[in-house]
Amino acid sequence: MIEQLHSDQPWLSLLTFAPLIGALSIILRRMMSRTDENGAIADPREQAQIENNARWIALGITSLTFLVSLGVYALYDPSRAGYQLVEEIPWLNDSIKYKMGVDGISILFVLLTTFIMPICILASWNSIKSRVADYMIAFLILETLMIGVFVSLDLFLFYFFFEGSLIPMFLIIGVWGSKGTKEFAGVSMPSRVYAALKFFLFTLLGSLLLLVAMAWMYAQAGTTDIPALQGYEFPAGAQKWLWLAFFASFAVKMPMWPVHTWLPDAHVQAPTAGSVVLAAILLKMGGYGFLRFSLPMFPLASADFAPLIYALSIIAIIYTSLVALAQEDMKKLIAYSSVAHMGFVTMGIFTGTQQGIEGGLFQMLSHGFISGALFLCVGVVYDRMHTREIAAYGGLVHRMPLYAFLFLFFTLGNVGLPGTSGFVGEILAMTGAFKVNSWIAFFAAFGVILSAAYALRLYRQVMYGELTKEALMAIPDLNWREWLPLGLLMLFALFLGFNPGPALSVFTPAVELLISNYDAALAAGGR
Amino acid sequence: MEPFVVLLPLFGAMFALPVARLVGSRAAEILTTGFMLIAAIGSWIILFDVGLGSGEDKTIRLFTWIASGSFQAEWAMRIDTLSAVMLVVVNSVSFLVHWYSMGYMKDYGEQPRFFAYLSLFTFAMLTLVTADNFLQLFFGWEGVGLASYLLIGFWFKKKSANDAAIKAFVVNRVGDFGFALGIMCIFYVFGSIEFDTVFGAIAANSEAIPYGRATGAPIQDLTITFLGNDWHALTVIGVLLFIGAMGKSAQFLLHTWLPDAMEGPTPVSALIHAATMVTAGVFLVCRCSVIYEYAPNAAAMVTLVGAITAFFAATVGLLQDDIKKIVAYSTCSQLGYMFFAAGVGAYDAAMFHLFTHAFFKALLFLGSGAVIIGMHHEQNIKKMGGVKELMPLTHILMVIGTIAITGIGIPGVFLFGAPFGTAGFVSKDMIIESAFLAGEAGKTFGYFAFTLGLLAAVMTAFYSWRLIFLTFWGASRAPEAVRKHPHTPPDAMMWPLAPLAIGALAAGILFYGNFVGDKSEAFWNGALYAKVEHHETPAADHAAVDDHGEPTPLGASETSHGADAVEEATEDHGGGHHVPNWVLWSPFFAMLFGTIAAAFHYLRGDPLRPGLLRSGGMIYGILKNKWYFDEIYDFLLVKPAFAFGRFLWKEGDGKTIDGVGPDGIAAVVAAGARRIVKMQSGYLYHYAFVMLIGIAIFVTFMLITAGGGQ
Amino acid sequence: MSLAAIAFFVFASAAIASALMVVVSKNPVHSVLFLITAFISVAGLFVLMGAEYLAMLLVVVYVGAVAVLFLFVVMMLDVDFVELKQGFLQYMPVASVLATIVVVELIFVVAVWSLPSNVELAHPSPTAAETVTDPNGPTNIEALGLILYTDYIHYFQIAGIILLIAMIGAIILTFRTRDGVRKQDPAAQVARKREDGVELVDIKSGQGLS
Amino acid sequence: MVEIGLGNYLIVAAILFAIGMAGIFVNRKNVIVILMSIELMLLAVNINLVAFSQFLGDLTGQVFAFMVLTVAAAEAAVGLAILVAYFRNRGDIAVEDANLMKN
Amino acid sequence: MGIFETLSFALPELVLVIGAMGLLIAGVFLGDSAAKHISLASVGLLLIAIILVIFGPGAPTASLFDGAFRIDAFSDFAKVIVFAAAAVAILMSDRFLGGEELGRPEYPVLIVLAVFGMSLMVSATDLISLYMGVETQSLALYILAAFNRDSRRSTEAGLKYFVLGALSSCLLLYGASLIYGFTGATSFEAIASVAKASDANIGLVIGLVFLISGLAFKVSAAPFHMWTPDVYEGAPTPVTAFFAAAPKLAAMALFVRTMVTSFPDVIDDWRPIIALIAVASMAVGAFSAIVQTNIKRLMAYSSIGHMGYALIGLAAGTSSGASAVLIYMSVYVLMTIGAFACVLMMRRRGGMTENIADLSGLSRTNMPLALILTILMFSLAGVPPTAGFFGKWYVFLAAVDTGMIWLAVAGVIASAISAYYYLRIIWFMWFDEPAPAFERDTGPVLRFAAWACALLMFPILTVFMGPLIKTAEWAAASLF
Repeated sequence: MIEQLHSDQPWLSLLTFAPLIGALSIILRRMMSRTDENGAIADPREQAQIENNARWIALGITSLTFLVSLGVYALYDPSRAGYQLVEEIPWLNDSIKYKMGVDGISILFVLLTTFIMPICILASWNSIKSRVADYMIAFLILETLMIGVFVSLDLFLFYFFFEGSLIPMFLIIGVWGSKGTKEFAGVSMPSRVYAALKFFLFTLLGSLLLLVAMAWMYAQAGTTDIPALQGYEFPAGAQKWLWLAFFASFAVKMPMWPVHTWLPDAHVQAPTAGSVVLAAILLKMGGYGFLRFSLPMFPLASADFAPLIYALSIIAIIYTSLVALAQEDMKKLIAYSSVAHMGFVTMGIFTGTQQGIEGGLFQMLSHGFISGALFLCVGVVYDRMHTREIAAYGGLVHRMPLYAFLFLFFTLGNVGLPGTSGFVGEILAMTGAFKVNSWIAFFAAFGVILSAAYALRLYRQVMYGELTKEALMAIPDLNWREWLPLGLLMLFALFLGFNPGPALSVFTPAVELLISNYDAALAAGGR
Repeated sequence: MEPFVVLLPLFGAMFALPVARLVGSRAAEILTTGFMLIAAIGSWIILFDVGLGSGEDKTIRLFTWIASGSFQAEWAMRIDTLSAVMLVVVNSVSFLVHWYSMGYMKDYGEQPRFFAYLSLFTFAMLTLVTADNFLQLFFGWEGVGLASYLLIGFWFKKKSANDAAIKAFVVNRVGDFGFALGIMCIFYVFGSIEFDTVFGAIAANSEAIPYGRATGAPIQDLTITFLGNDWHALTVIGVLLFIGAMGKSAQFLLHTWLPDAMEGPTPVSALIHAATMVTAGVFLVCRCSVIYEYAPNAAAMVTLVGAITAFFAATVGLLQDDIKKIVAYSTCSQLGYMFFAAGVGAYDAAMFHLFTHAFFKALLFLGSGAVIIGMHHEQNIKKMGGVKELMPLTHILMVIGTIAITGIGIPGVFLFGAPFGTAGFVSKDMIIESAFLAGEAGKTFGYFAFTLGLLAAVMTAFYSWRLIFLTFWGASRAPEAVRKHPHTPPDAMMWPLAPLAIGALAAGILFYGNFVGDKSEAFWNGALYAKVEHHETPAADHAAVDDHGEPTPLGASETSHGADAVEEATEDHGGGHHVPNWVLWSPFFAMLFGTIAAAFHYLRGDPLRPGLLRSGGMIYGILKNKWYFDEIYDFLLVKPAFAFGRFLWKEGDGKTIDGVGPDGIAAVVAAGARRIVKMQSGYLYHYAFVMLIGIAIFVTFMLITAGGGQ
Repeated sequence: MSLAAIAFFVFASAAIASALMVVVSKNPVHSVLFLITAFISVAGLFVLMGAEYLAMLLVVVYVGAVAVLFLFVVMMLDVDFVELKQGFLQYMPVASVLATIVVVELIFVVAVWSLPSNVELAHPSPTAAETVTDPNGPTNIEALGLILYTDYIHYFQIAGIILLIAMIGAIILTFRTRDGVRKQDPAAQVARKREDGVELVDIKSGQGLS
Repeated sequence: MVEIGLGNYLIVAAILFAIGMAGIFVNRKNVIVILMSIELMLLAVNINLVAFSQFLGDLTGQVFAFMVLTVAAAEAAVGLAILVAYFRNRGDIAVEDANLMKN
Repeated sequence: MGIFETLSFALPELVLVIGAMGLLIAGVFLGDSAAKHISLASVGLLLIAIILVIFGPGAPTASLFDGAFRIDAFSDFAKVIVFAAAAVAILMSDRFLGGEELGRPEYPVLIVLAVFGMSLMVSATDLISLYMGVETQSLALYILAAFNRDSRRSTEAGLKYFVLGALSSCLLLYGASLIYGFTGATSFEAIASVAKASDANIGLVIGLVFLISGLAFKVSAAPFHMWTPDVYEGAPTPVTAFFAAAPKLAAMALFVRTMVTSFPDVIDDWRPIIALIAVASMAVGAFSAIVQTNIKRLMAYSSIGHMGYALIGLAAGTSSGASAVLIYMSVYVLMTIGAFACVLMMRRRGGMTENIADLSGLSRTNMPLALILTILMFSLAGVPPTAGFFGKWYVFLAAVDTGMIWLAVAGVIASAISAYYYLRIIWFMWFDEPAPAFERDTGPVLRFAAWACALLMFPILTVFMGPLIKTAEWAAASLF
């Protein structure tokens, strides 16, 4: 049985719902304003004021949430393996509870989330021009849901947040996404709508299967309590189906090949901060889910299906890297590289080795910084030039040296250069994979080569060369609102690249426990 | 003190840009160069302490880098002779290049960035050589790759520079691919990536149980499953690591980036692509000498690849017109020498050549740089000629470099217990002889290497002198403006050449004893490994001299008296364990032959007339086009990769996955919706039909299922 | 063959034949008339089964009211029924196949009927056979009446509500007050006073009415 | 001697029911005849109910049939009222054209 | 049980029916101008009925009229919701009917009478009472559908509804007659005991099929759903709002009670049929709604789909299945009322609009309405954190619990497909360029109803789902 330390105070609830307070206050601020008969705010100055207030409230609340999360982290004892800061009250009935808690696997994702959010707010400061208040509200709600995903200790509650996070993201992509139209099924629709729909329906379909599996588990075990389910032994035959259902959900979220195609579209269409959140946090839910559910709850099936995961991961790594080579759109390229990087994560996680799992976890964390930062970088030039086409740029380094430096750093992080956090995850995941089967590591290593090719190609074409394009002549370098978040992310990525210990040591107890349970289950199951 | 040797360049790199912004770019230059000076002095002290003095090997552990289960990698400084030598090479050359760059970069601007990159490179290289585990080594490995990338692409406006930078990085990554797999393989077998643990286990032949296996075996006999086949573990590891080395050291097949890398500023070529970074591969093989000792097949591969590279690069160097590219191919070729030395077991010789090569190759590059500056940034030697008059000092220095690389000396004559000759003479001859001895000792590939080495030596002499003749001698072919007003290289560019020139001439003699001579055992102090049997076989003495009586444990060959069965590699077979005289002299004659040929061709008549290899001929074409490697790679790998990526994107993602997946399903759903909706015709009777047919179906269904029971 | 059997076959075939005619006849008026025949035939069957009251009800309510209502509507709606009959045969094959299937299935089902063994009848009544053998037993009407206003009073009441609803529906859907229709208003007639209609005028001679 | 049992009545009812169903199909254009077909089906139901009632010896069935008759009458009234209202709006009762709302 | 005690249990119904008659008389005397007051009075009646149901006299469980009706937690639960839904529907109609000059006193009276029928339905425990209840309700609904007798659409809707309804009544009756014949009883209890004794009574089972068909028509489940879209579209919008909510719940409650109390022992026979109907309904709901442009029609298909989900719970046939149906239906009723309140608010100067495209850019022209509709649409789609998700969860749980995983999987696939058209509405509202704004002055009732439903869907019920679930479970338990 997994140890659970209860908390006297509802710290995690506070953390989770803190952003909602911000959202509510923005709504209140809106409601206090005078409106004309159409509900529009009559006075443009008041409109501007509301928008400004919304920005500051959002920034303040997200920063505050970050502080709260630091407080939570301070209360967390990283040397223990089980769940901590647990709080539970009955919700639907006595067995489907409102239960929250964190362990070594989740705590850092919570921190990542709370850390990324203020950055997103900053990144949207001026680039979002329409409906600012709505935008901030959507982001704050999204934050609540994302934190909720990572702190839920009840499967039902997890699902609740997991799927709920689709809603604000759907709106963010659809409302604040970019222009352009797409022919689809004979109809011409705005491509952001296409992307939003694809994102929503794809992930929804995946997670609905999880819902069925969850129902079955509840019917079988009589509880949706995660620690209890982790201790429950499902029959081997059933595990297979349950695993597949969970897989459907997490694989889409991850996203794994071949269910990844929503990601490039979503990334391309989403506003900058949306892409950042998507890359930095939403994708991590899949990997988190694998670790939280698939491995501990269905160890036998996980072992049986691991080859499938390996195969898909490797295909993801090589295939999407090759596809990334051919991209003409900056965001799409980074999006495809995300798919490749997530391939390392899944590969690592399902090795069932300590290096693999920790590598996968670390890769997720680091990808959060690096990929998020890359999207921020693209956003910087997008805000200035309103195009993401690689060919529209060139020679930016002449005008934007600071930007070039930061972009270079994150490009290298994306490449997985040692010294950046990107390397640690990759090498650990591959090491784990090598232990299982050298072929996996062999093919995965191709991704390392290709990532260099596409990332540097992107950087070269955007940054280097003569500055010939008329439009780029007067492009300004970063302002503080742009470099501050990028700088912070760089510091993190660099720090974790040289000294990943603080993160790895938080994972370790939880991962060791996970592996020992996993191995025990495999031994008991004759695998 | 030791950490500072490594960290000072890092500080230099970090502070260069801020300092430049606050104080001025000159301050940044001085700061970084000053740091490098301190570091260089420090590393000499370390070398004297560890290698020559009584200093103990030591490992300074700074803090943990990655710790995941037994996968432990520390940030550490391993100070032994091997790393001390490398420290000296790196820091010294780096310092000189920094100094040189203060002059060289004057015209170009952007000095702070350049110096930051240079220092960054130095730092990465230092972490590489001082690594205590494979991962830190890999860190440095990739770090120098990064710095190389940045420096090659320093002129980022030039498309060719950018292309070359990316090419360098990506090709290096191909090597790193093998290296990374090698590290994983090591971890898989040993459960550790610490040098001490790994090397200790191999030397002790202790039992290794690969991860996930129930049983193990003594490490030297252990086989593991790699890529579906069972292999000898150490061979796999050796080969994988060597693939990494091939990438970094531009060995045959992975060499294509090095000539292109000359797009970088010349000091960069000197530092990175001649003296230090490219030798990292050699360093790696020497560092892992114990692995190669017990993985003869891997060692054979090292030898073969090294020998082929030495030969191949030399052939290409024959016809290059770009002054830097000639030197670059020469570097490539020299690296091949080092590798085959290491491959045949003469790690000390390899290291020695690495050491000396750093001096004369840096000298050549920096001298070329001076020429380029003087010739108004012209690099084509066919457009030079007669530079001797314009830049006499440079000429002298370049000639010194040339005689060093071609290896002028007198075989059999000794000075201070060392062969008398230039640095290249001492070390290169050493290598060729080792190869021959290895052949003697039964390693057939030794003869192969020996032969190719000799041929390469001929060509080395030819192209080196060709460079001198075409550039400095004869009539000037440069444009009027250049001839009239050559740029004079600043003093800062000339001073650093002096120590290099001295080193190029004398380093061989000075350090012979320590590196390969009688003091070598004490010098290396176990940093290079040799099999234990060597001690019992005095006949394995590889040294060329009789008075060198004491057998070294660092020798290349193991004794095998069955060696005489193999004869095809060489025309004659001495049969003894001592190097026959003809072998001793052969490199010298090879050099002489090459030099004379060059003189014959380029000092008589029109130096640009078609020579033996007429333009338009097939061989000419092959050599001129570098054996078409770039074209072949482009055709086989690069273009297909892009095309395939595009195909996967459009056809795979677009048509197949999306077409069958979301878009396809959506289309099917939409079509289904339209069809179902068509039933909703609005006609009442249709609705009634549906109801009645429905009930009929249900009743029938019921009768079939429920009625079946009756 | 007993008289009852002969009567059954007569009524049954009449019912079926007229039912067929209802659906196939070209003129809806004929259809209604055949419907009436069918009702009456079935009423005959009811009598055969001993359900006299329902038989009577069927004739009174259905023939007397419902069928007449149909007839009324058919006549009232001025529709070209011939046109409506076009394409009559188009669905005949489907219809006959479906009908045949259903008939066969239903016959298969009802053929296995047997008296439920363990049932407790809520309101036992003399069976048809018993009614014949015991002429002095309570008649069908008596028996029904006894329970209809006692045990099933609630249904009776609900039926009333349903009829009320039907009434409301019929009224609000069809009843219209038309403008311009002259209607007799007895109250107004009664309330009329002499003064409203007659005015006495003095006519001076020689002046006339001006 | 042919014994007229429950089965005979039920079969008659089944046939009437089927004729009613078929009637809906063949008279698809004419709502009034469709309504009449439905009346036929109701008649079949009533035969069923009465027959079961008699052969079970249970009056409930007859009460049921009584209610069905009553309600069916009310239903017919409402139905015809709707039909009349529809006719007024349209001047036609051809079901064929009653497809203002579809898909 | 004496007559007064019996009647005391039936007090809510008595209040409704006597009140309705009184209002009818009053309406006739006062004329059309009194329609508004009659409406309010009928709402009052319904409120009184609610109060009587909740706080009425007598034991919580009682069987009335010789087992024809049964008052228990299940019926109470259903009645409260039906009454409340009807009351809201009447209130929501007020303005609309006034605007269309349909404000007649018969309208609320008919609704009250229909509600009376529904209240009979949810309590019915006898085939005859089932039939009577259904007919009471249906007749009133036929009339309501055609209420706008001067509109071709409305009368066409009424006609279709009526003809098909009558047909379905026939099917139902034929089934009832077979069941009666093969069990010798009409009361559910007696049927159950006979069914238990005789295994696989084919007549009973076939009768059951006919009965199911008739009931499926009332809940508008496929393939007996065909009337729904046309009637929804054609009927006056407030009537549609009423149709979509109360009768569905009543019919579903009746369905559940019939199946689980009278045929629990032949569940293996009827379960596949119900499952089939459920799947067909979900499919029809999911597919057909995709191509709709009229929001009422879309809601019709959506309700067909939702009935499919609810029927999954019924197919389970267990207590948890029944409670799942109740949970699902109560959430559904709330969502539907809210959605129709929004539809009723779609007014421009020219009158009502029903096109989905008219919602374009609503979030910019009318943020509150857009927000409400968004919440409701997500809830209808069953996406957490809205309450619609809980309904789905419980029906799937019930299905999985009884081993019908395939049914749950079919359900999730359908709900993924149907999510598309809910999203489409959201996308029109949020992503598209604004269409001309709607009138803002929509009256307090609609606004309140819409807000209340939306807020109930999220966040009130999200947090306080527990009590609703407990109540539903308690109600469902009374069936077993």
